[in-house]
Amino acid sequence: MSAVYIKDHSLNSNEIERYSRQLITPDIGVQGQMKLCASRVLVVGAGGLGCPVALYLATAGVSVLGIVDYDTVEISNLHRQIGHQESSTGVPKAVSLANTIKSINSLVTVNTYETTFTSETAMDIIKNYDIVVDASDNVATRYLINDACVLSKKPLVSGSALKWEGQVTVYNYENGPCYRCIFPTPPPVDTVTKCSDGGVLGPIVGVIGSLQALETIKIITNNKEGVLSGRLLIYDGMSAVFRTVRIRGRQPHCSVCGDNPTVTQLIDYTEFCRSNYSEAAGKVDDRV
Amino acid sequence: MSAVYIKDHSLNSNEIERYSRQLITPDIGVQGQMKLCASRVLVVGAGGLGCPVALYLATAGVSVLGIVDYDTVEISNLHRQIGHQESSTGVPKAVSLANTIKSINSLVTVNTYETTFTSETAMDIIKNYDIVVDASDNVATRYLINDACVLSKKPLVSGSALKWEGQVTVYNYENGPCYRCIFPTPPPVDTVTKCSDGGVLGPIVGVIGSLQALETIKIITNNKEGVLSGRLLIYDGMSAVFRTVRIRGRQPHCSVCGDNPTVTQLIDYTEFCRSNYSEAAGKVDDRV
Amino acid sequence: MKVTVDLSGGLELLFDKKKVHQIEFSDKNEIPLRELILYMRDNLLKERAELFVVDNTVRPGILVLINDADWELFGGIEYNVEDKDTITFISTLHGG
Amino acid sequence: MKVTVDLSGGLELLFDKKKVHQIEFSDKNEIPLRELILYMRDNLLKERAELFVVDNTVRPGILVLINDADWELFGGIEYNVEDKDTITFISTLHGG
Ligand SMILES: [Zn+2]
Ligand SMILES: [Zn+2]
Repeated sequence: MSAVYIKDHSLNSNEIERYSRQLITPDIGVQGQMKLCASRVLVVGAGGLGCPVALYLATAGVSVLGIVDYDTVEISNLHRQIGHQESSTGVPKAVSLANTIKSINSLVTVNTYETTFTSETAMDIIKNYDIVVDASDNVATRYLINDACVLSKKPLVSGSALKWEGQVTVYNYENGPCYRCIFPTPPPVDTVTKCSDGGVLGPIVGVIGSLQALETIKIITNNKEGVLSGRLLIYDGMSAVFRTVRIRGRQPHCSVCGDNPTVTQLIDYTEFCRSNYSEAAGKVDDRV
Repeated sequence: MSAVYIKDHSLNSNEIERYSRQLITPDIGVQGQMKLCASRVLVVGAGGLGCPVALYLATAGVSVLGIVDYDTVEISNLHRQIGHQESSTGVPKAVSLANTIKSINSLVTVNTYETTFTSETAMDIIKNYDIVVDASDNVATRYLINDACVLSKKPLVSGSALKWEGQVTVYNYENGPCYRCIFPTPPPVDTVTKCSDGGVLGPIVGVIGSLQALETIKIITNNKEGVLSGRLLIYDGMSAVFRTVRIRGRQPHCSVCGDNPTVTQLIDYTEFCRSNYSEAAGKVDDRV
Repeated sequence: MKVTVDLSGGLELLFDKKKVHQIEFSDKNEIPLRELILYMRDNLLKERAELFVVDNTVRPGILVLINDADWELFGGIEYNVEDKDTITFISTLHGG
Repeated sequence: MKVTVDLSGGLELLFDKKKVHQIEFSDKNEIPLRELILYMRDNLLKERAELFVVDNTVRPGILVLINDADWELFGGIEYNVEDKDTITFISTLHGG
């Protein structure tokens, strides 16, 4: 009011102190930090990928972080899921991860959804966020998240991991491809290996989850050129080799993001993929 | 004693349960998990790199983890140092990170060294460990760690990061090169940018620290072929491109690991590098 | 002609756990990609062919790269593989 | 001849913040790497040359790659740069 000096930013002194090393980083800057401090990100999955994604997004200062996970913490999660503690065994993963986040950055608002992400719940949850991160662990959820992002026009930062390998890309960003553009048909159920069968190493999800957090930060701070859209990052941890390869653009004939989409609302993805919204459960057939 | 079935491993049921998803991973297996559960790793630095390195090594089940850091936790660390909490402000970083680790994996023994890693302290600390991880933040400490590893014959997993970039390699492993083989002369002081000046993003140290943890696991589990020795991984986070490039082997003329070394005990690295064992402090000259 | 075949995402398990295969066709200068895929199925892959090929093309969930770019950018299965090309088959991962 | 010069680790800040430079020498088929480095110093780098070149070679702390491999494997500064080579200059990082 009476101040002669008009500051050109909306960061308060707590934020300036906390984010000082980040806001001096080139291509972030005060403007980028302001965008981060106003952003709303939904992370689907609070497991191996979701932990580093949520931790790094929270510490970077996103305004609101949503975490969706129906599952509870088990001891066998802890070798790779660094956002949970032994004392959280039996606690919903979304709550456990939210508590860890609050202890590190109390400036962030965390919303937890202790529910399965389904065709019934997805759109209602997603509408409160700007960007969605796929940190899920099964095929049906991946198609569901993709379609929900296309239908609600949100960019999707997708990561996946198994054993010593990982993959990262960004879908539905700036007229780029969606998951269905690349994979119009779900894989045969027999070809899908789950982490509970094939195993996975903590540092592999650490690398992939960190990469997902960085892509999200690039989208928020409007560093468009660098975003992994139309490109796929493939990581082989054993040989320590990454490849960033060019993939097709948006497909005009895509059934969800194409010019004449046939999928105009969410469908039953467990039927479409012949598998459940859960890694732990088996095929749909097994439920009988 | 009375058991007919003789188990061919030494893992107890707590370990089997906790590490189940890891020990079913190819090239780890029960034998690899036993090696992990018998390994002793020293992490120098409990900052941006040290946090993910120590967290992923601890959750993977190393037997003893040593953490060296003279510094205390500040709010401005928390945007990238995910092993500390707001409530640990003012607490020694080594202690803060150790407490976080104990809450996640109480099976791991953590030794903390709240001291500057110097020519006087290095050899005495290192002798208790099999592998050393360089998660430090300054030139003098990097040369010191290298020489200490060569003189005590331990492999060194080196990572570094600044702004949007990072680098990882393994030194002094299976007759491979050491840091001085590649960089015999320290860089001019004016050419070194510190994180406190240039900034650094959390996910960048997340990626690099996770990669360091994975290299350490490969060394422990004897996956020799995959180890990043004689190769350097270069990461540009903004463009989302990694390159793994071939670097020179061990140099017969290297002053510390060569055939006729001139450095046969630790020297004064602050003098050698004209800078301090600390990012926060400036050049040696500034101390006057 | 020589072709390098890269396998990742677990597909290498079907091919003797080898991630890189060098294939030589001494009597050819080029080969339709479809033929290469069927050749791999019939000669390199010993069992469970349906985990690699369905309806005479790669099964859903496999991304094919021609010299590090999506095969869709080069006509997909109609591409003619040339000497020294690298063809990569990536099984997409779903875990997390 | 055309040479691609890649800069990383902050070195690009000395060269107009551009990480990739295409340099053409229309009158040459090859050029000693030392000459290329001095050419870069004199033509592309406007100020603070000592952050790139010291004693007629790259300063300590810069790793040079020739087509993605350490220049020491190819004779270091005595290497003769050929048409289409990529020369990479990496400033080593020390932060953490
Ligand atoms: Zn689409
Ligand atoms: Zn050496």
